[in-house]
Amino acid sequence: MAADLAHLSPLLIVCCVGLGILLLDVFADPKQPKTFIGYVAVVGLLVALAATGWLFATGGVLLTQPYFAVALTLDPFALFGFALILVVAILTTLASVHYLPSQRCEWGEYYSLVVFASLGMMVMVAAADLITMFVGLEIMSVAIYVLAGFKRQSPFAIEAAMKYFFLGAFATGFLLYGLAFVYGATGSTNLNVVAEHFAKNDPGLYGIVIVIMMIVAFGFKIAAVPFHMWTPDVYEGSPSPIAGLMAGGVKTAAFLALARVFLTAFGGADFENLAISWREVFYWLAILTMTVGNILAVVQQNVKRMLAYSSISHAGYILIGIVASRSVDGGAVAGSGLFFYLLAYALSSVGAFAVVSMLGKDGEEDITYGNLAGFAYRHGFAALCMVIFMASLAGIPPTAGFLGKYLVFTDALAATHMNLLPLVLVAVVNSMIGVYYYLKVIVFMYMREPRREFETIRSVPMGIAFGLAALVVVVCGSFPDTTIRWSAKAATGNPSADSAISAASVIDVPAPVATTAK
Amino acid sequence: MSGIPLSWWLTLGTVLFGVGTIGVLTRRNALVVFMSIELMLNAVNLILLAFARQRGDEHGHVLAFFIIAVAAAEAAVGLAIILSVFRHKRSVNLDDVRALKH
Amino acid sequence: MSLQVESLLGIIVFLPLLGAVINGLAGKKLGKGVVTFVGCATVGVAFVAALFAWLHLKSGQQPFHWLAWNWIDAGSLHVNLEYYFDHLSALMTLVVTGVGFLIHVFSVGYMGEDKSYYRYFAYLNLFMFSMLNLVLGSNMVVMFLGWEGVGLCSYLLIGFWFDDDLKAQAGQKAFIVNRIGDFGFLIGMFLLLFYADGTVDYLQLQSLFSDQAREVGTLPLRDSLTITAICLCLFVGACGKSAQIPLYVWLPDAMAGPTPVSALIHAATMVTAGVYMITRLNFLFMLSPIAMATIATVGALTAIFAATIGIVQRDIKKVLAYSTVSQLGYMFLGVGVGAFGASVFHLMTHAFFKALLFLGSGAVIHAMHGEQDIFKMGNLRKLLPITHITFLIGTIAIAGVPGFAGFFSKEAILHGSAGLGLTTDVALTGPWGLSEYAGVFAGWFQVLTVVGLVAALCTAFYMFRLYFVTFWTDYRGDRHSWDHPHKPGFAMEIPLMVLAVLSIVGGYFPVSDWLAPILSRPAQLLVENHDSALSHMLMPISITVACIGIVAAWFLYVGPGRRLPSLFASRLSWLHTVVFNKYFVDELYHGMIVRPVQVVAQALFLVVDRVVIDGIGVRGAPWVVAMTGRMIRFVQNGEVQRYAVAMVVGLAVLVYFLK
Amino acid sequence: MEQVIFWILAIGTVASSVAVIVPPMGRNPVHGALSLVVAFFFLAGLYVMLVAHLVAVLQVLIYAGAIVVLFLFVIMLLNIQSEDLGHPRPTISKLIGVIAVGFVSIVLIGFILKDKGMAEPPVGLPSDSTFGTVKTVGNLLYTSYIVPFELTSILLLVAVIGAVIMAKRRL
Repeated sequence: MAADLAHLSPLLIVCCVGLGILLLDVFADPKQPKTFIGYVAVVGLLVALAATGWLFATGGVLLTQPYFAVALTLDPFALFGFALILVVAILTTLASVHYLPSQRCEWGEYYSLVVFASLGMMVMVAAADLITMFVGLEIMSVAIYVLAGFKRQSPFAIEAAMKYFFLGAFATGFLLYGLAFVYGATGSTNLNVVAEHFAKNDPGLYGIVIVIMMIVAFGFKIAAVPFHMWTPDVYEGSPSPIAGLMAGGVKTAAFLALARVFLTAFGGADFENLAISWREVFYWLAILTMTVGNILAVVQQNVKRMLAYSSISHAGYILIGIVASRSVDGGAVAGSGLFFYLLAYALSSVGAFAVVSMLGKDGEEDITYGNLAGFAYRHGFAALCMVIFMASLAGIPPTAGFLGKYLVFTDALAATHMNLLPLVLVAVVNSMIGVYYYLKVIVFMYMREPRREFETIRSVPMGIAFGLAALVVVVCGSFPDTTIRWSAKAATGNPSADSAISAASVIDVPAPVATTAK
Repeated sequence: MSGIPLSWWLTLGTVLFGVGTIGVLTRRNALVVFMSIELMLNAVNLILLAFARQRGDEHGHVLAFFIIAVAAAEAAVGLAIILSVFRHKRSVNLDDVRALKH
Repeated sequence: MSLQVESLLGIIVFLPLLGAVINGLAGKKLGKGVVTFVGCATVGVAFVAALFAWLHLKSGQQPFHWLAWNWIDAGSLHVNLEYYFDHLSALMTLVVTGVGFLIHVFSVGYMGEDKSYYRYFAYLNLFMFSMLNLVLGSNMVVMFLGWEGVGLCSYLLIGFWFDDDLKAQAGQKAFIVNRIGDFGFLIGMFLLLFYADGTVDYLQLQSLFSDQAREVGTLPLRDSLTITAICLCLFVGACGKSAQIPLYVWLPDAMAGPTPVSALIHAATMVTAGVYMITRLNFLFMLSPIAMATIATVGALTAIFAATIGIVQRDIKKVLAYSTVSQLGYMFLGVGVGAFGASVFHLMTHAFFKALLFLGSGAVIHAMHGEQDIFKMGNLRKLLPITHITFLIGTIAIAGVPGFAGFFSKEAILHGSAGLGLTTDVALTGPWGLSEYAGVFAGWFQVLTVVGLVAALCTAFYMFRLYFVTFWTDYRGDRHSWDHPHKPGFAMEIPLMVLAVLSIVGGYFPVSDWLAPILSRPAQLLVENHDSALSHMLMPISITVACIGIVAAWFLYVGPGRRLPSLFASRLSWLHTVVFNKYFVDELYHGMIVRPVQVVAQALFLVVDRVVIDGIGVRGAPWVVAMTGRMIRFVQNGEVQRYAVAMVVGLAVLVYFLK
Repeated sequence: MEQVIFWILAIGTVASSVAVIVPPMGRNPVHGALSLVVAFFFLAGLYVMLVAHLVAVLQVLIYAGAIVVLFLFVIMLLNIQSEDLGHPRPTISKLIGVIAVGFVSIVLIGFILKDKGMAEPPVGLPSDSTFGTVKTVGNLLYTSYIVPFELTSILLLVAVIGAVIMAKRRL
């Protein structure tokens, strides 16, 4: 039991940090700036990150307390996700501390919401049970709905919150419908039990309903076309650091949760014998997502919207990683490229949004390309970091984004269960198109004369945020061995495979109802 | 008390779900749209309970419990957001809130 | 030697990067002297290092590797940032750093007054770094890194003087066309990766494919088709970078950049990347006769096509640009017929004389206050004696006069092309073996050789036309420029002189023999079996051809022929209105030769160039953007319920397909 | 008998749900909210038929008692007149959406009715069964579902913070 608490420490620490800063805010002098709360949050998240690192070094842990074990899995897969989410949350917080006062929305609750959102994401990636995952997803979503509208004096922010909320709740409906059928088919929502059930029984009609509904629900969270339409509006209206959190954190969590659900629970052979397997659906979704995202990104005038569409197209590339992955006896759940790509993508987009945050001033944000003109002459360091992020998103070596693409594509080419060559070729075409609009940012920053005086937020922590992100992006791109090893570890080391049986015995699953398929 | 086959319940649940979905798609009033989302969640609850009854185990009840809890949480935030929208636009019509586009 | 010879490669590659970093980050504060020193010295030292490494190789040592760092070394995946110095990369490195250094020195004089002097040198050094990655990298990934890098740097440098829309459009065109090419390259690379099971290292690839080469005749059809597809995709990439039909269109437009940039990028280095890449992968290309024949054909067509266009250009840099395209066509003809050594030979000599010509033209433009129209110049030999002499040497070299560099290399290529036809005793047999390649396409290669000869005639003509109009006859420009020319300083003249010397002696370097070790067995066999009736007569024919071109140019622009226009004008006044001044020849030529060629060419290439590149690429991209914009306005109209409808429709489609 | 009750409740539920989205008396959201309460009560009845006593009670308490009251409260607070609501704007996109939903529902119902396993009536429960009582459900909640249960508390906390942030006039 005590060991379990130690093993759950990343989650517990994050939870305590969230509660702690909430209290801190209550007792803080309301007239003083709330910057220190942000720093406290950063320190707390760093402690959680350290705990995660310690657990990751031990190679993932098994929870001994059975009721914990059925709900959460702390395998390297989850711990990798923890680390990524925590880093994104830390960078978001750092980017926010001086952004909030400039936007006149500096309330201490912001930080606790960011921390709780991260907690929700962490629960999502660690969940061994769909209902745990669902509660985690709701914690994250509710926090993000509010954070999106945190600049509540701005009609755009409120609009973003409203759109995200309504569509998010709508998508939740589909998720729950699918979840109900998972329960109906298997009598449980535990992923391992579900996997075991479907290994023995034909998923049949249940399987089709489940897969469809899950794809809609997860498609919404990862912003896959055609469930993507909220993304640009919400990213544009939200505070820029929060847009970074959505692009980097929410999407990472959603992808890892998706990978876990589909590869663990629905990874069996029977699911591939459905009329069309979910892999094939993701295959086409990937093509659609990256193409539509890319083309629409080209026509954007607003940098935040461009980044939103770019994040959509990246969802398409990441889906390739999902399609290429395959679970082997509960062992390898995903190709390592998927993890590396998520890392590269998450850090690059958080960093890019952190740089964009600089451009906000006095409650206003108008971030068209034109307003970037000559940015490099005033803010050399920020511009340099932005170049690194753009290069990484575009997949130009030696950044992490290039390697991420390379690894995902090689994973896809090496996949034996499906011929993914056409998918890779489409992705290559798309990454060529992508270079255009990423380069546009660089051209405007470096090659155009500034149109106006820059009114930017000068903030050291913000600089640290994008500086750190840029550093990691470059280091991971130049010296990727360690990161690749971690990704491989996250992809393969899955101690929960052994606990599958124990989970089944704990939950006391009744015999499945006899259903005949079709 | 158990003569009704599962498929009837599921059909009823699916019809309710469809009604809720159509409400979300067609009504302009944000409050009514939100009510429609609540309908969708209730439809899911009905389906869950029907499955639970069929299997004779209570996991479905627990799941329904969680859904009710989540619905309550969403209701609080959602209504707060609608209030906020009303404060800005003096309207709760969804299609009046469309400044972010293209 | 106390210094490990391997680490020389590190110096060669990373010194220019260091220079770029120093100049790029601190150049503004360092002052011009330091910027100049850093910019030139880094490349100069790299050249010296390359020279040492070359001497090492020349003394009979084995080619060597230098591992910069283990980039990816995880599981089954090994990609290293590793450099490889063999005969081919040695030659390329020498050319790149040597010519590059001279151009750096020239730039000191040429760009002296530019306000972004430091930025220019930073870009130039960065370009050198990328180019050296391209030629020295020991695997496809490093080559790709360099490939993208030179593209990016060239975009930055073409756009260096982006002040008006026309130049911006040129940059955009270069960008889009290069994207098309890069796209082919990337696809080819991924296909290769797929086919070769993730192997990216050249040596490993070579051993992999030479296993198959042994049974080349019996290569299964599927593999044979795959290899052909890979080669053709890579060739599309080569076309983009090396400005071949139909992707040549960006190069003439790219002349918008500063002239030394044109000399460096658009003559000596980047545009040769395609030739280098194909030579580097000769073991692969030799497995696909179809791809080889395609390359040869495209090369020959490009050579003649660009040469005919070159004749009517008035802009001094445009003439040189089309001449570059045409000469690159020769190189592709060379690699297409398996004469890899000859191609690289021509690549090298071309780097010398074309860099010389570009720098010479730069000196002329500089002197003429930015005037680029050769018909507004004339008699410049009086003003610029050294430029004149060196320019003349370059012109002679490119025209193919015996004794000068261009003659030997062009000769080698045409010899390769002509000799391939009658090969019968090639050791490799079987369906689609080399003998079939030589046999089936024999007649075709003879045709291509003749095409090459005609192109050589055109080359001699338009180059001497350029030379005579610029340096002889009467001055026709504005007086101010004549009275106050910007005389080139030593920084500009010394590179010209060095390059002039190289343009003469460069032809005596036995490149084909030097490169023999890097060729795969089939390629060597092909080279050894060159012989045909045409190849015996080739030398006298091509000498004659060059002479005809030169004499014709002299006759029409300096000699008695130049009076023809006025003669006609006085007799036939109507003609005067059509052909005023000196345009007579151009018009005549235009009507009689260019028009027919262009009619054919346009029939052939209208579709590709205008529709595909201009239409879909340059003009189509904005159209697609506009259409997408209109569409997005309709779909993404801001209504949250429309977004929900999209989700539901997505759901319905899923249900439809999955039920 | 049982079937009669089922049909009454089912028709009642569907009718009152439809009344939420197509209110019989104009477009006043108050009527929608009242229809929603009715629908929830019918649903609670259905839950009782499914021997889900606890959930039925929660349904009435939380949904009808708390959530709909909250709705009504907001409607009153905003004091929206029905003329403020504007006229309904049927658009093509909405029509497409309705068609898509109809299609999906029909296919799903087709699935459900086709499946033979689902056509079986459920097994009878013993008369002394504790199925669906507070005790058994609570037992599960505090054992197998302890982690999500605890997490729900965080969720509610986040929702409270969020509601305050979004709705409070002065922070």
